[in-house]
Amino acid sequence: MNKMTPFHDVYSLISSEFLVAFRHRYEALNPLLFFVLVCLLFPLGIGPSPQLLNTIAPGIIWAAALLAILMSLSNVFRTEYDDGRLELMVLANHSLVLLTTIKLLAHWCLNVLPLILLSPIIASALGMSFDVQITLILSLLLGTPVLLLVGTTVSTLTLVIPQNGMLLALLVLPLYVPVLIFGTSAVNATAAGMSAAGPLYVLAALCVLSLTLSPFAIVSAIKIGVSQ
Amino acid sequence: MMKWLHTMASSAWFYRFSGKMIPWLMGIFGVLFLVGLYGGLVAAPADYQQGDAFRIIYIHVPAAWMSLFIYIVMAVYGFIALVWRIKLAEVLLISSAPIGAAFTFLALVTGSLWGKPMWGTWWSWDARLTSELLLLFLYWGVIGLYAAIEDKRTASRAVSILTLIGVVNIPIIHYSVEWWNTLHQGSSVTLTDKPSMATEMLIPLLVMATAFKVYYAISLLIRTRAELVEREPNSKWLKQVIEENNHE
Amino acid sequence: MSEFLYMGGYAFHVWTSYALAFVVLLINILGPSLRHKKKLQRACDIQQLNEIQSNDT
Amino acid sequence: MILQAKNITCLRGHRQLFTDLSFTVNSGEVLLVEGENGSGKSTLLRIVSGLRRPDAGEVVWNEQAITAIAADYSQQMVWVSHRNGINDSLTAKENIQLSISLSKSAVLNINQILERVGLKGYANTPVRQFSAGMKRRLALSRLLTQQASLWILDEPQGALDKAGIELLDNLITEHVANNGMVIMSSHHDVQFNNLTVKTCRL
Repeated sequence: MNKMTPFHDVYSLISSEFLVAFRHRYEALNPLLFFVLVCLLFPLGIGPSPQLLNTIAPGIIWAAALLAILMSLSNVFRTEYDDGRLELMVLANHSLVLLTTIKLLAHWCLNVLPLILLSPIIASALGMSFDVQITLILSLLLGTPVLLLVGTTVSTLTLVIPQNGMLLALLVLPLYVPVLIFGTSAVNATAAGMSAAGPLYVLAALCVLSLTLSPFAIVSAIKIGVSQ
Repeated sequence: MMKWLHTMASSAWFYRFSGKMIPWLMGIFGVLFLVGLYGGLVAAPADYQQGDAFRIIYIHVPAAWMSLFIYIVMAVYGFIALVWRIKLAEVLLISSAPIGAAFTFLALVTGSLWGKPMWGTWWSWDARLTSELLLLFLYWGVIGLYAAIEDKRTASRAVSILTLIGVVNIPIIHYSVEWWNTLHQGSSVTLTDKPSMATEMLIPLLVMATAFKVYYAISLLIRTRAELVEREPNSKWLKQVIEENNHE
Repeated sequence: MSEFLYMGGYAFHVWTSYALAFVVLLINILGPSLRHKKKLQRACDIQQLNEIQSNDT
Repeated sequence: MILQAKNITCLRGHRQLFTDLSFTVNSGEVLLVEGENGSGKSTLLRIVSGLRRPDAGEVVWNEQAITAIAADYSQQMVWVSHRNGINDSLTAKENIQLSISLSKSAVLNINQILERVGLKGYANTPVRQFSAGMKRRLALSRLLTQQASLWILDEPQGALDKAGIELLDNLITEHVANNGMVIMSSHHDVQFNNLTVKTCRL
């Protein structure tokens, strides 16, 4: 192999991360199926009247996406923690922020992107018109990174706790409320014919805020997990 | 400065210092609380709109202020604990959480009791009450995380980070709930804009608010002392304290 | 006096709020004080235990 | 190169694992940390490696506290803990490539490394099919890929067979010969022929 240039290292880190993700590609189905099932529950529970479903469709889709991401969060760093690779990441020569960003990028592409690509199908099943679906996808694209970053920070805090499923939900859901509110209100605004610029800009601001702040919180949370 | 910070923060010094402070604080709180009660229940005239129901404000508003104030103070303790690794700041943080949760719960229940005469329902998704409810979940999250991790030093560091994340999210949650509330309900009379208060109505409110702050100090000091004793049972300073207690 | 208790028709709301406030404030002082005494007692036992052990070894 | 621990103290709950522990390790020396289970061997090694901060005292590497020079300290040190730090869903070759790019060390002939640790021919088999001993050998391959002067090994003989332990001894003797440093913990007795071995009892 040729001499590894610095960039090559980062490239090989990313490629090995995606290789691992590819080898677990069937695991990516879990959040997807969970998302569809949760969306299925509401029409069954509330009744099939299209008019009613249409008004609550944004809420259903956003809540289902949020819960699906929450479910996929508990094992973001769990495998690394259990087999000792988290310690190596901390002691590695790369900055821990870079390693976490690569890990989160892979996790987003594997677990979250399929949700967003599938959401139009569910949306049309719930009677959402095409241009509303565009805003839905846009709001999901802006909102899910926030969900992932905030969720990962808290899930890394609970790494040292063996069964942390319920606790993770208790800690994370209050922090998800703003994203849910602005996400659904963006879609509702387009459905009502108004422009969805306001909520979308706020979502974008939240996205930038969490992109800048969360990596450092994740790093200090990892350092706590590793010091155990 | 660091030298002073570390001596000031040594458990032994704090334990003795708080021991002396608590009786004084109790006295101050007693006076302030009685004055506030008298002002709120008797001296303040009834509100022209809500009649005497508005007197609940003397518990609800100070409690709501305290719930926010304590979380911010906890975030400050968390920051100090993370940056300077001062054990006392960790103990202060986790001792404040239950007090904050109690005030938030108090604000919630009195808020819905006060809302009943105005809106006829116990819970009307008012913006303030909803963000107060979410704040309660943030407190329970802090307490839950601390209880879940068995090594208390690691637990304190994890809780410090969670509190800092929470304090960044509080304004975001508050304004998103405001936005959501005005979006769907329009601005009915909500608790947010307190009716402009005549001075004789306002003074008892401020007295009660100060009384609650003094109360917070008392409960915090007692809880911190208990936590310090639990964390360092066989430390030298505690031996002396126990011997002194035995002689009394 | 009874007019004061009647609270202009809202007696239930006002007095429940104040009673609840009183209870919450009480609990948050009594609870920690009992806990403090219990922890002091436990620390006392631990220290006596250590002394006994250190005397034996 | 000198590694000094200056009166390190570490508490776990109320128990004091160790207080005011000091030692010095120079190039070409092995420090053996002995003690029964739960005496804090792993915690001490975690503190020395910088993964965990001591409750009091500090660790000094070439007259500089490791907290100040965390980046280059971790570059000159290899950490092998009782957890192997191996990705089960990758093959042996990919695992080694990953550890090379993680530590930014120069590229070596991977097959040669595998052969050195006795895993010849297992390059492309997924690690999931490896036995515990083979996984341990793969973890030890990190000692070869990262040319680091300080080795910190936490119970390295775990799950190793007789040949494995012999391999480990050779690696350590060779490393110490060209004046590397080794700090290791072990709960059963270890004998190194003709090596200056310091011990630290917990």
